[in-house]
Amino acid sequence: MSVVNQPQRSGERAPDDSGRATAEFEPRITAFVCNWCTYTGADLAGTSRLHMASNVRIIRLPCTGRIDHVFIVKAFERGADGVIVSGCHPADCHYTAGNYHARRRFGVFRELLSFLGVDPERLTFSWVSASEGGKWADVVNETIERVRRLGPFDSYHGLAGAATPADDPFARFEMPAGATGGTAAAPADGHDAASQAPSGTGDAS
Amino acid sequence: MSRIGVFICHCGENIARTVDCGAVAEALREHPGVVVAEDYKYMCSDPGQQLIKKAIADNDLTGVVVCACSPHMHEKTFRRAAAQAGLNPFVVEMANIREHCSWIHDDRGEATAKAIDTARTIVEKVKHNKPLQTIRIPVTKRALVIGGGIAGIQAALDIADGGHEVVLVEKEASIGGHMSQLSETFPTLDCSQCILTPRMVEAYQHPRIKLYTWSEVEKVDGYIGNFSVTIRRKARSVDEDLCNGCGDCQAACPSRRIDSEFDAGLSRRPAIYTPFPQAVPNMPVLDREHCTLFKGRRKGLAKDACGKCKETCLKGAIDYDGQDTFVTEEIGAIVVATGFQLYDIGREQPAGLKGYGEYGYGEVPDVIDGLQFERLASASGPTGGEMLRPSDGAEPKTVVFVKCVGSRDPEKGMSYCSKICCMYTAKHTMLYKHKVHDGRAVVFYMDIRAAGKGYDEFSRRAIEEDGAEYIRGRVSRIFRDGDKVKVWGYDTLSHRQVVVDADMVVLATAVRPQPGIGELAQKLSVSYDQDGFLNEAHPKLRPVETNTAGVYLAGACQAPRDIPESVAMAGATAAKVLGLFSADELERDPSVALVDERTCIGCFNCEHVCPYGAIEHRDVCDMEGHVCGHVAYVNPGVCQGCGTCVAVCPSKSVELAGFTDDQVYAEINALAGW
Amino acid sequence: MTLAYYPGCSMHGTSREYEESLLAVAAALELGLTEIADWSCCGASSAHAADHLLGVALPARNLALAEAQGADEVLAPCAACYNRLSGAVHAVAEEPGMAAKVPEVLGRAFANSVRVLSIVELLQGLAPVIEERVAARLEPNPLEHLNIAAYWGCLLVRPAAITGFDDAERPTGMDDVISACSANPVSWNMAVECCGGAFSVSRTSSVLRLSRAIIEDARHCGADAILAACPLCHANLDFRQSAMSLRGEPPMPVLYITQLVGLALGLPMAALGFERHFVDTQPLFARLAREAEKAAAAAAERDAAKAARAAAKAGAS
Amino acid sequence: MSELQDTARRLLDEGLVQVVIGWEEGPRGARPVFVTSAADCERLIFDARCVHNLATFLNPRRSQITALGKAAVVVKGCDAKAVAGLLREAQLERAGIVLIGVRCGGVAGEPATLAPPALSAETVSARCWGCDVREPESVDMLVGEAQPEPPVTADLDERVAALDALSPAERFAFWTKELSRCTQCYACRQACPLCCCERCIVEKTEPQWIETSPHPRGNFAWHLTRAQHLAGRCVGCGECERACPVGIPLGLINRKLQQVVYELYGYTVSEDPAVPAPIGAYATDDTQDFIE
Amino acid sequence: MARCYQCGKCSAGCPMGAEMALPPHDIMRLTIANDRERLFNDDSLWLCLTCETCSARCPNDVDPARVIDALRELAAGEGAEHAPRNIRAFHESFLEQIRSTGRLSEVGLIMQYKLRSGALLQDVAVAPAMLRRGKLPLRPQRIAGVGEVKALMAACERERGARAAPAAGGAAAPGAGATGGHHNGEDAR
Repeated sequence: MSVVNQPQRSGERAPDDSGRATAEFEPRITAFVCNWCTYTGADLAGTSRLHMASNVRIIRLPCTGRIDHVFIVKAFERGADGVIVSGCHPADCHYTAGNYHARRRFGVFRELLSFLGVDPERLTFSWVSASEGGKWADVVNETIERVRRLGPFDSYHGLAGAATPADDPFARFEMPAGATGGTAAAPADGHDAASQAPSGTGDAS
Repeated sequence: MSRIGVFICHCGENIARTVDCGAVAEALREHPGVVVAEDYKYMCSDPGQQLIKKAIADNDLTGVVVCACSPHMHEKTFRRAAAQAGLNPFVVEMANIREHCSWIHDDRGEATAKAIDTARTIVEKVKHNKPLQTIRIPVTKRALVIGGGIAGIQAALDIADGGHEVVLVEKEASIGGHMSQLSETFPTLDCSQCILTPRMVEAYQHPRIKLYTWSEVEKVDGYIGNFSVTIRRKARSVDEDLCNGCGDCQAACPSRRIDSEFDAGLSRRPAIYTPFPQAVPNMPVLDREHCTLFKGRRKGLAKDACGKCKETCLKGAIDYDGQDTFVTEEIGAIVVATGFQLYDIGREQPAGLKGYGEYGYGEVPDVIDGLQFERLASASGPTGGEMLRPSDGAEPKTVVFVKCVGSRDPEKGMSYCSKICCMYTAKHTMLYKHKVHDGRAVVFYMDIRAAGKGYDEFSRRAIEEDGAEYIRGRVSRIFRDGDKVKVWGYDTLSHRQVVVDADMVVLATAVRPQPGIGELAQKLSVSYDQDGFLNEAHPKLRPVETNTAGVYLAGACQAPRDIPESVAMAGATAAKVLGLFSADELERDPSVALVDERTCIGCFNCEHVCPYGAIEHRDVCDMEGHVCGHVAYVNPGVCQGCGTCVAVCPSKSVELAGFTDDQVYAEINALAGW
Repeated sequence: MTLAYYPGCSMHGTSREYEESLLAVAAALELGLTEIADWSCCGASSAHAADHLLGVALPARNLALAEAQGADEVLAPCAACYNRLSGAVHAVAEEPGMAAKVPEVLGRAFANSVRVLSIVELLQGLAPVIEERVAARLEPNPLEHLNIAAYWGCLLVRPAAITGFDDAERPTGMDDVISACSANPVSWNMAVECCGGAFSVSRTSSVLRLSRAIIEDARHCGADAILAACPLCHANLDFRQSAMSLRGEPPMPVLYITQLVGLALGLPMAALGFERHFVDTQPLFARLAREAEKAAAAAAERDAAKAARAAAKAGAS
Repeated sequence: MSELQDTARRLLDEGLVQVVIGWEEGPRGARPVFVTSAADCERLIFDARCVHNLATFLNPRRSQITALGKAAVVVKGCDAKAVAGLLREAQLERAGIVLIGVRCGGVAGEPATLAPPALSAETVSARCWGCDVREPESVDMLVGEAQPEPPVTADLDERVAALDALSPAERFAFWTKELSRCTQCYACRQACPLCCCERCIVEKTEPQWIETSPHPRGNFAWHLTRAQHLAGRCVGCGECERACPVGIPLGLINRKLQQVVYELYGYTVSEDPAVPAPIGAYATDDTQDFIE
Repeated sequence: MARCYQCGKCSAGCPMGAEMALPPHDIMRLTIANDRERLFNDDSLWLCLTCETCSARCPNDVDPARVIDALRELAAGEGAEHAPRNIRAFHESFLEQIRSTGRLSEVGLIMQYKLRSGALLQDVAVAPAMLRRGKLPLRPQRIAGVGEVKALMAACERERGARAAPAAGGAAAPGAGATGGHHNGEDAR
């Protein structure tokens, strides 16, 4: 029985604490890696004493084929600012085809996340073999710098805060002119699809 | 409620130098579900393991987390220790706070915080670990050896002498491999045929060795202990039972202008042939590609254009209509001993390699390679052992030997050293000088690599007693000049250009893996390096094993190897195979998938993605016993635990033991407190 | 496809016959060569010996001019100029900072958009056209009896990264052109060895040593003449041949590739500048002409005999 | 639509099927009907108001329908693709179902009218733009006269492109606003013919990957998972969006995924069940520009 | 350059190898050992024909031709010109011709070469034969863009000057590289 959905600890950071200025902002990166290649590559980076920032927490899985898209969603929900998914190079997979399936799955999921507004820069997909300690160090350091520039992912972490639609939580969001109202989301012909409640694409019964 | 023991290792000072192990222990002591948290200098030492065993007994632990090095290092050690204390080994997990933490960070505060988080993550995971039993699978106690060279023969003999059946598959018409083509062997100069042929006969007559020559491995299914190997027996056109090897058919065969592979193209052979006199089995094979009868059939001629061999065969053993047949063998372990081939300097090259334009792309007749020289020197060779050059049969008075042709040459695509050329070139100079006393043997070399037992003395003998002229410098150009072969070299020790008018040139070309090694590796799902040699599991500690359990490597398929090494590796693989066959059943990691049949809707996405075909359909019947649906079922024996099925199942009806959704969810959740 | 023409300094001097034959062939094959206006020297071996940047900038100026004049390809018949021009293209494209530095030094825009063409690439491309023209000629073609050794020299094939249009060790491009002209290419060994190049003036002894080795090997392999595609090589092999002690062997004529093509197309000797050679080419042509007549006569006899036999058979049946 | 009614009557009379699933005239426009007797066949109609995807009723988990026995179902092009989806995932046997295809000229955006509306650029449904199955082939019989091309409407692609043009933050704000209205009532799941799981992932609580509380974070997780599960399977029938009580433009997400699956793997959802879905298959030379 | 394992293949194929005291592989060895003194006090560098045989045939992807070019630039930069007199004369006359007319007139080149090299009788006998064959156009061709060529050459000169400055500093200390006795390789830069 899992103890509790979310362990209660005094030091827990309130999810929507966006007070951290980007200068000393230390991004939190969760890395889902495959046991045979990238995890061993990270071990090699260790034995070679390659220096890395300590922002990354590694979760070991047998193969990238095992990594589900809900892991990434849950990682962001639980406070990650960036996610790394890394495994064996094509044709190197210990299980022959796990990485091929992962490549297709995340090829689509990355576009889906981006379409719903999650900046693809927060996501790093890479192939790191067991002999590429250096490459793992680069992937980690580059991702940390990239996410540091993007700043904390408070917009996602803060989603639960906006539980009740009554108090419009997005008043403080200056809605970009085109996004919802007006015609930006709809093409020039004035067919106002997006914000017209409740018709959505105009054919709800 | 979980009762978890957390043990933090200092690893001497590898971890303690940057991680405050005491603070980690203290932090973990308060973590919900943790009942004991201690740090110790060397957890993997015997006292360290005693610490765990005692804690398990005293606190009735339901889970153990060892925060130390990578699970790849000591997971087995700590799981064994827990098992000895009566705790199911699969509730023991390791938190990597050395390679992934202390060794790559300097700031003590950061490293300690990260160590605490990593430990917490694994503790949360262990709360969801379930006790598992190792899977026991039957072992077929029969071995398959691919390749009938000296390595393959030795491995087959050792395993068969160990009391188990061996299937030996050889691509050519006879076993013996490249060793059968050699004249003498270094460093003892004993005749290659004399030491090889008895082993070949021994293998042929061994009651427990089933020999398939003129055959190749077509398909390999299954996994360690339970391989099912399909072997393609190429149509030999000669009935193995009827033929007594009399050789009449070979004499009668009209087409005699086919290059003999055995003599490396220096002599001709008939269409129906045995590669060499001591061939085992001593039975010819019909080369359908060059046989006039089959050429006629391919052109669609109504009447057969020839048939001489069938007419002359008293035993009626010749059969033109036989096709390739397939045989399936149940196999427990596979030894790959496919050997090597020599690099060819010609224009057409496989991807990534270049030919030697500066040496004439192999189009200069008197420029030959090592194996061709062996055939010239061999008594059963095209010249009966006399040193006569291929172009005009004259005795070459000046022979130039050029070493490192292809090897140590990244520009041509091979950066490695082929190891055996220094020794066999020294041997070649001796063979040449023994046959042509007044001849001049000039060797262009970069280094002399003779590191084996008696090897250096052997190469010194070639220089000091047999008078080989060793010139240190690589050759820039070789071209034909009238009836001579001009060799432009340089002597870096005496600082002068050297031009030799040679009668014959022998190139010590690089050792390459057998063509087609790539396809075989894919059939066995074994990986290979950029040069095509198969990858061993660990260069130092597991040199004859591969990352695919149950597949072992012997000889030059793994890297350039000489005969002593090939035989030693063959013996090593035999020891591994006999170890595997010593038990009736094989224990296998229990991390396999399991389907929840109540929620599976039978969409079989899992079946489409499973690389091992481990998922079967299982009928679901209603009360009256009518089949009303199908669900997926994972065969625990076949499943290798990759988990791809778990990720593609939309309704989350499949769980992978050891990496269940609960466990991963708990790990992600633990990061929330970061 | 506008083909600009970069003659190079020696085309108006020691290798005038190369330009004359080139222009004659270009006219015969309607190539439409337009000389780059106000071209300057490519610096050959002296510039890049002194300074790498100078060795790139000098040829680059001509490329920039060609670009300005709307050409997308430049023919550089002289092997040294071809090497320097394509070397500049390669340097500007590959070496960091060069793409910015060169225009700055030149004081004019340079987009490095021009492709440099060697004479062999051009003629190899035209081989089918040449073959048609040769086949169309009625009178017996003396070239059929000419065994000629194709001499590439070093700058046309090396370094492979810059030249790269043929195999650096065993190139076949010139042999194709020879066969197209219905002559017989000779298989020999010194096709890509250096003739001594720029040392023609400053260290003639080396040039004599190297060029003699080339000529002897050509003769040794049965060549009647050597085919050159570079003014420097031609000068060293032809002009310097008199200074070599050929140990009593007859002199070896050295033809330009454009001269051979000119002969094959049946252009008049005078237009091809044979009279400018130091090693007289006339004895060779005379011999070839005699052999051609002899062969033609023999062929005629054979035809006559066959016709007679056929007539006899017809008469008998 | 007498041809449709005659076919239904013949199938029922000859006992080939026990029920014909089609549309009939209802108080607020066309509505699905389950005809079990030959007499009721004249109630069957087909016109621009028949927007529902009848393949939804073939889900084997709908026991009250399977109890009626072997069924024939009237299918437009998009419905036929949905049936192929069910066949591809072994939820149906091809022999166990009779497909009566109808030639379709597009359906109405506002189907709730007593008389079938004349289709024009304003009235036609967005889903019909660029339809490639107006005359389904994978059916047993095809009824109805040839229909003209549906009029060109404000197509989905342009609206998807408009969203693509925004910055990630702007898109995030747009979807946060839209998804904040979602109450996780799962009408979209019930309306979708391809959502046929026994127990949906959203109902799994051990562990609960998708928070079912209707705050935007839970809604994001739900819609991301629903979309990912339909990637390369969704036929674009638009029923999920039509069924959504709070009008979330799910059609945009579905359309975007169809584009992505086409751009990356050249895959368009097909009527032929033999063509495997893209997710779950792979090619060794799949694009990997997004991977370092 | 560390890739050079002294196999000697470049020197074996070098057309000038027989005449060079330091053939290409020796030049590589001394360059690695940073023995400027032996490298610059020998005319081997200037006997190189830049025929690229060495770089084309090197097994380990080393480029001796570029190394020799660079060494020549360094030598010229450090003023430690050791080119044989007539080779230097040829190059300087060559560049002088370009600077003055934009193109090279062979007559002008021969004249200037003779003045600089002192080989006054070089090819005198063959001059009439050249004239008869119309191969010696007496009037040098001046191009319109001479100014541009001059500016270009001057700019390159400035660039080389700027680049050589720091190196010059290094070389200012006499024989910086050649302090030790004959085995001076160990105090490499």
